[in-house]
Amino acid sequence: MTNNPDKHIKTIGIPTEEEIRQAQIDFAPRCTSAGRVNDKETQKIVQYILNFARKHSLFVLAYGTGCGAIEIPATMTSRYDAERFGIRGAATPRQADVLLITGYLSTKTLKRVIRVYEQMQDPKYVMAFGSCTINGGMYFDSYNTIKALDRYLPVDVYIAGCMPRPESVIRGFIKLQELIQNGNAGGGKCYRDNLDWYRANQQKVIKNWNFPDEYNW
Amino acid sequence: MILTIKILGAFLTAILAFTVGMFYGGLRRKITARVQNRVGPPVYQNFLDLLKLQAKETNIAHGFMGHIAPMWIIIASMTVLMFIPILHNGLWFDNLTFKGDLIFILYMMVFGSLGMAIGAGQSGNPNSAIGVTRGLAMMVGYEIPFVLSLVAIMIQFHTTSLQDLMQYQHETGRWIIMDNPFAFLAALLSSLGMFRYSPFDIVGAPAELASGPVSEFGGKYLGTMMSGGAVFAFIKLVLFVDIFLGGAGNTDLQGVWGILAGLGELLLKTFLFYMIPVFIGLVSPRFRTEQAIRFFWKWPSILGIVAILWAVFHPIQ
Amino acid sequence: MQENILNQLNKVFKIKGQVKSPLRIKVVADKDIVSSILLYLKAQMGFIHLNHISCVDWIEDNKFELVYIVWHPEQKQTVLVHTFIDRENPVMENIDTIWDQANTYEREMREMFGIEFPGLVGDREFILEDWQEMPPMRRDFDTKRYAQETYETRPGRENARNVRLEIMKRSGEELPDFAKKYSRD
Amino acid sequence: MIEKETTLYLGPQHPGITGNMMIKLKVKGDVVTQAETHVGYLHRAFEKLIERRNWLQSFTLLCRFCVPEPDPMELTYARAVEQIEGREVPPRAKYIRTIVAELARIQSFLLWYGGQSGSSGLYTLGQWSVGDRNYILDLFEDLTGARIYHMYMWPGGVRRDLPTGWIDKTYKTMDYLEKRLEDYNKLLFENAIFQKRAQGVGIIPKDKAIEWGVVGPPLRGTGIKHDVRIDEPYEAYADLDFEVPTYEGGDVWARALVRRDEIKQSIRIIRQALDKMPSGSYYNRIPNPMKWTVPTGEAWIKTESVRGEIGFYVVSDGSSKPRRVHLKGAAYTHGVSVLEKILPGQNIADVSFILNSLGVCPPEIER
Repeated sequence: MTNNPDKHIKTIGIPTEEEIRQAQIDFAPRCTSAGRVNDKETQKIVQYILNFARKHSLFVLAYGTGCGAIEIPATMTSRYDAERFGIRGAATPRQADVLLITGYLSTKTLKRVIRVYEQMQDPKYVMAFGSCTINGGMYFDSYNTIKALDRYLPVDVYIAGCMPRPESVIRGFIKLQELIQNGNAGGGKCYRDNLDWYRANQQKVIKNWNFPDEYNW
Repeated sequence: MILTIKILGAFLTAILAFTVGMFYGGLRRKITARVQNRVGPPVYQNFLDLLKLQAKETNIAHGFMGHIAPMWIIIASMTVLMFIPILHNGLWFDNLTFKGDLIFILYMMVFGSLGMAIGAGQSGNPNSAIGVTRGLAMMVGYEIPFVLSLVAIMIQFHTTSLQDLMQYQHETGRWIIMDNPFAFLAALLSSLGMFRYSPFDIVGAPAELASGPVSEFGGKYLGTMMSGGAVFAFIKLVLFVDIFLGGAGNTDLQGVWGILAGLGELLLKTFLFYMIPVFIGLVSPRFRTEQAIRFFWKWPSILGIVAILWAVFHPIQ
Repeated sequence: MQENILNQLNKVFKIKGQVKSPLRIKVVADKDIVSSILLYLKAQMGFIHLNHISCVDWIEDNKFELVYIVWHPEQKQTVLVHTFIDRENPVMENIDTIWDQANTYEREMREMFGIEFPGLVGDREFILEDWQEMPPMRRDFDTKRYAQETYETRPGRENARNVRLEIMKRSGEELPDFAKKYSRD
Repeated sequence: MIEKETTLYLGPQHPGITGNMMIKLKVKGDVVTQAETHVGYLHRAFEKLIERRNWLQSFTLLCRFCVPEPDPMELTYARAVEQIEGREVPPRAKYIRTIVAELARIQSFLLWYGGQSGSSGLYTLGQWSVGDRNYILDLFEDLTGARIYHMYMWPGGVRRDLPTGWIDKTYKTMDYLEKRLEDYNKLLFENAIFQKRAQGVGIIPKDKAIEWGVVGPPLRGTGIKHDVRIDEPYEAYADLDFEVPTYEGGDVWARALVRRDEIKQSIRIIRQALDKMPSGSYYNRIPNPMKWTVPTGEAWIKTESVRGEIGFYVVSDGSSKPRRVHLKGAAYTHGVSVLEKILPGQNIADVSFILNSLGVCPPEIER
């Protein structure tokens, strides 16, 4: 991908059908669940059982990256109680399965989020909250937030809304559970396969990849 | 024949300890949820968690001790388990108990934590290092009343054998909690520290140290540690029931029914005892490290000393 | 009370102020004496609380306007000290010796407007990270253009119109009635 | 215990951090020797974006300044715009605004209960209070249509009138909350361990507090009675009867007590405002928002939010877009300079505890 800003953005006029098709091809997320055919019929019994366990035990990394994090306490506590689906918090990325991107990501956070994502162990899933992770939302002209998260991390489930209500958060989790059960949620593997593409995208935004020395344990 | 039963019994003990420990963990989560106005996860949730953790891939290494530490915990827990008489009657759950095993158990229970300490130290995460320091400091705190109370029992009954204690309780029908209540209280208070539930969950305090020593362990390592922890929880519960609450298997039934009745008795007693730290944990904030140590060195230790004095003046032959 | 404050300031610093409202006093001062005014307000007149330091970019006049807002806890009065500095060579006196928390404001202004505060300690980067463009809060920094050049935007938001129609066209689905009602075409 | 100094990064990914920020700690054993706050993880360039939005569009961005309580932001900005423009607000709108601001205060305090007790390991209280917070959010939903971000208070009044039955529902919710507050009191404030943990920790000295820029409950926890609602009464506060609780000590315990008592005062204010609710118009209509210009001027408006006094410095150059909207949040001083001053010498266990008791809200710092 060359860095051509005007390729997809036209400020005047409506793009033609051809342009739209081309933009969609260019902009299709690398890691989608659509291409992976590993459904219930083709799964071996062991895989089926493991997927069942994975589905019902989702450890969510306690990282509030944006304002959607305010609905996470509500989702986890008494009225909505996500723990009945086996969803619980995990303190460190090593123990977590699900990374919630709760809203916009500033470039400074993106750098940490990528680091955190790479620290997580496979199989791992990413859920993105809110319209600002889908197309920038109300921050479409902000100089410090990224606009489309799936250029930088493989997203399994998007939850629309600003901000998503606890009900939709739980709905998103259930969607993720379906994907896991059907063997379609393989973002971590896809990320490793397409690492060059993701790295290229990430490096366009993040100028300096170095962390402080004490950070590198 | 006896050897075969012993070996089979050892396997059964391991499975029993693991299952009960994990199941109690699930029950704890369920009860916690109910207290907190929630539905809570199913009681078998911990098994699913374990299965998932074991199914995770691992693509990091934290050195040799990082691999050994979870094994160390499992080995330590299994070793201790083998020296604890689960039931009073029957050969099946006797395992390797011998005279003087109380001192041995005291010694071995620290072993698992030490293994974890070394493993966590190797991971290089400062949270782990601080967590380990806290854990060792805590151990210094709660071991003192615990040892004092066990010493009181040893003095009072002139034995260091769990079998003898259980035999005494079986024959007289008197639980040791009645013979030396102070020892029980001291041990109970120190057991709060052993379980590391809320007032004393300072080792892996999430808001302070991420998750402490296990910060860098995920997937299979965490799963293995979790199973080791479940077995350890079972060990602690059985130990307390054996020493203070009359042990299990005191019925006159023979054969399979005797064992089943014994197991039922064991589960009932352990569950009731387990609820004490769980419910205290539900309503308590966490102590700071030095506050926790000060707590253990104050009333529990005083109770332990009183228990020794009591034991000296009320010896039971 | 407000007159007293103004008179006192006028006597010491020869500056004119004006009463904006019963609890607000506005003072415009030269940039060289601002720090001594603030020190005087704090040490002699009891305005010990620094509320805020703000900066406004008047690109038309080629000036930055700095506003120091201080507050008196007993009299409940607020004094806004305004000053103008040159936009081409923005240098302002550092006041974090008077109030420690001014350090944060000044670091932010150094980063966001490019105003230099000689003697200011602290990392150069306070909020942004690896920023290579001009200080972003200046008026002539075009954030939309920068965002379009730097970040990839998902197609479908080329303009503000036709969003629902576009969705329909691309997905091939029929729009529900309520959506049609609010569609702009 | 350990003489070696370690560097400990608390955050940005850390369960003990409120939101998304980082505190770089130098620790010796369990004791913090030096603390340094690093912010900027949530910088969305709001103040830049507001320069590109018109006066009314700004509200979408404004309420996102601080996530746990967006309403004081709207209120302050609306008041600033009204002051520049000289626009009158009908009395009914003033009362509705007061009620919404106090409801926002209560829901934020309930969230604080969760943070304060959760950071000390008492998760039960957090589960209860955050669960009960949903009842307040339900009221908001009935009133404004949204749970968190309302965009309800506009220049010239409020966006909608009270729906039918809302007043009764609010009374009921207040009764329920008052009952629950007693439970919270038993669980948290009568808890010996919490008292031990909170007393004497994170002390802000009384003589330095105002100079350091401490405001709100932390300032009232040092015994200084300062509240914008009394100093510069806005909206309907001048008509209502309420007290400002203060406690001596300046530690986490005093701040917690102040917050506990403030919820009760908020309930009292809401009851009074509902009783006295005037009838009439709720909205002083503004012209077509796309063409609406505000005359040249500037305003420095303060409002009492949960974390303390927040202020907006708004400058208008006579066009249809604000020239500058600059927020001064309470967390701006609390989260950076005050925190850096009081953390050295504290135990690591108390860092998250103190952070919660100061009410640090990172998005407010970097905006």
